[in-house]
Amino acid sequence: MKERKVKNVFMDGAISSQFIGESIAKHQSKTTIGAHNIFLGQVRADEVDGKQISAIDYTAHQEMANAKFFEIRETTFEKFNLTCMHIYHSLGEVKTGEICLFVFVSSPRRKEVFKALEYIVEEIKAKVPIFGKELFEDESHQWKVNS
Amino acid sequence: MKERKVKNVFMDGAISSQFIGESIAKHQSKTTIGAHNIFLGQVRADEVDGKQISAIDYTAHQEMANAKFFEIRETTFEKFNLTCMHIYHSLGEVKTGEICLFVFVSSPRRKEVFKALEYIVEEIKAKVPIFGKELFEDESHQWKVNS
Amino acid sequence: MNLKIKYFGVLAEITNCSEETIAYTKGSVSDVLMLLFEKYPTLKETDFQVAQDLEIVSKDTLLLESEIALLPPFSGG
Amino acid sequence: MNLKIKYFGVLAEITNCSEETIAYTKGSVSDVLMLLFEKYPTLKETDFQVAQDLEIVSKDTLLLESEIALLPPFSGG
Repeated sequence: MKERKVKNVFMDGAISSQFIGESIAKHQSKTTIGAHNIFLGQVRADEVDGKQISAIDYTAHQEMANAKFFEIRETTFEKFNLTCMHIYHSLGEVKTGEICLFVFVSSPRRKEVFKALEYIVEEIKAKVPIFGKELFEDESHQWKVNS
Repeated sequence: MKERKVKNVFMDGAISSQFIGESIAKHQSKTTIGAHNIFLGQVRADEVDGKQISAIDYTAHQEMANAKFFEIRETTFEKFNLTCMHIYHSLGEVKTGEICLFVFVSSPRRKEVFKALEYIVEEIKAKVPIFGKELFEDESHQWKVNS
Repeated sequence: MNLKIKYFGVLAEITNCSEETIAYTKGSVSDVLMLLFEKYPTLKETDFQVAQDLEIVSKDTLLLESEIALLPPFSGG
Repeated sequence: MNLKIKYFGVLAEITNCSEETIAYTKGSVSDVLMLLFEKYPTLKETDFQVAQDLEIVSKDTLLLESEIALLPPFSGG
């Protein structure tokens, strides 16, 4: 199940709910799995100084980001007993309410998926060079800072 | 968002990946949400004494179970800052590879969803009177015990 | 007075019954269990809890309701 | 020797440039940064890290590669 090569984690634009549903469906033939855990990052319509965010435009140092995603993937497989792991991140414009991050882990047992999923998401936030430009309705913008 | 009445958490048979995808889609109009976390329980094809499990037939003390699901729901909303929470559990036969439990929590921030989701799943396993009869391919069976 | 007893999971299999009504005089959960252990000796070796009014109760709880449920270990999810 | 410099996020906005090549003589990351701070004074007040060969490096790292990247705080997810 483990793939030993760097994959491209990026998708153009938002990640659709249909794509997520289909990813889940693909795992129904893997009958050693007992628990899945899925994290989805969704773009919030935050208000800043009376203006509302309408979208985030994501850019990345793609080569470095994919290398970091690969490192996170390898480390996670070493630390936790997982059957499989999938990570997708958006590039380009993602509107409020749309999904920009999809992390999907599966294991025979539930304890592993909880620990693994939180670990992966925190690692992505800390180590992957992705940059979000928050676009306001009046076409001004600000650069996103993770908290 | 919080509903103060006991709801029916049970669905007949397996929970489809399409239903899960559609549940995710419904949340895209809720633009205060920044993070979703989803747990899925999937029926494993475990081997016991050389025989393989082919399905689990779920029964429940339904009235008590729905009351317990409601209690868990209320306590979770008190303990964690969630925007919404959905729980579905199968009744009847669910084949190996199919999904029998779907727990979906959403919040403005990610820290809350991780803690809340694990809390809910552990509470369900411990407190809700649901009983799984593991069916083997030779039509014999055994009663599932949670670990 | 009549007491309705509901059996779930493996208990319904042991008793070959999902619901029955027995005559009982006032008492606690353990008084009823004594009757049931006589009727279904296998029950004695089986792990279960008793619920009254949708809540798990201890063996020395007085029976207030006209219905109890015998629940084997939970295995949802 | 020529050094290719890539700018990301707010840094590309400040420099108005996503990639440029500068002439440099051997040295460390901080030697290059001094050149860049002269060219783009705003950079000095901006929080960023430097990556060489796809890894974050410290300011006193010697430049080995012909390319570095200037990365503002990460905000993925």
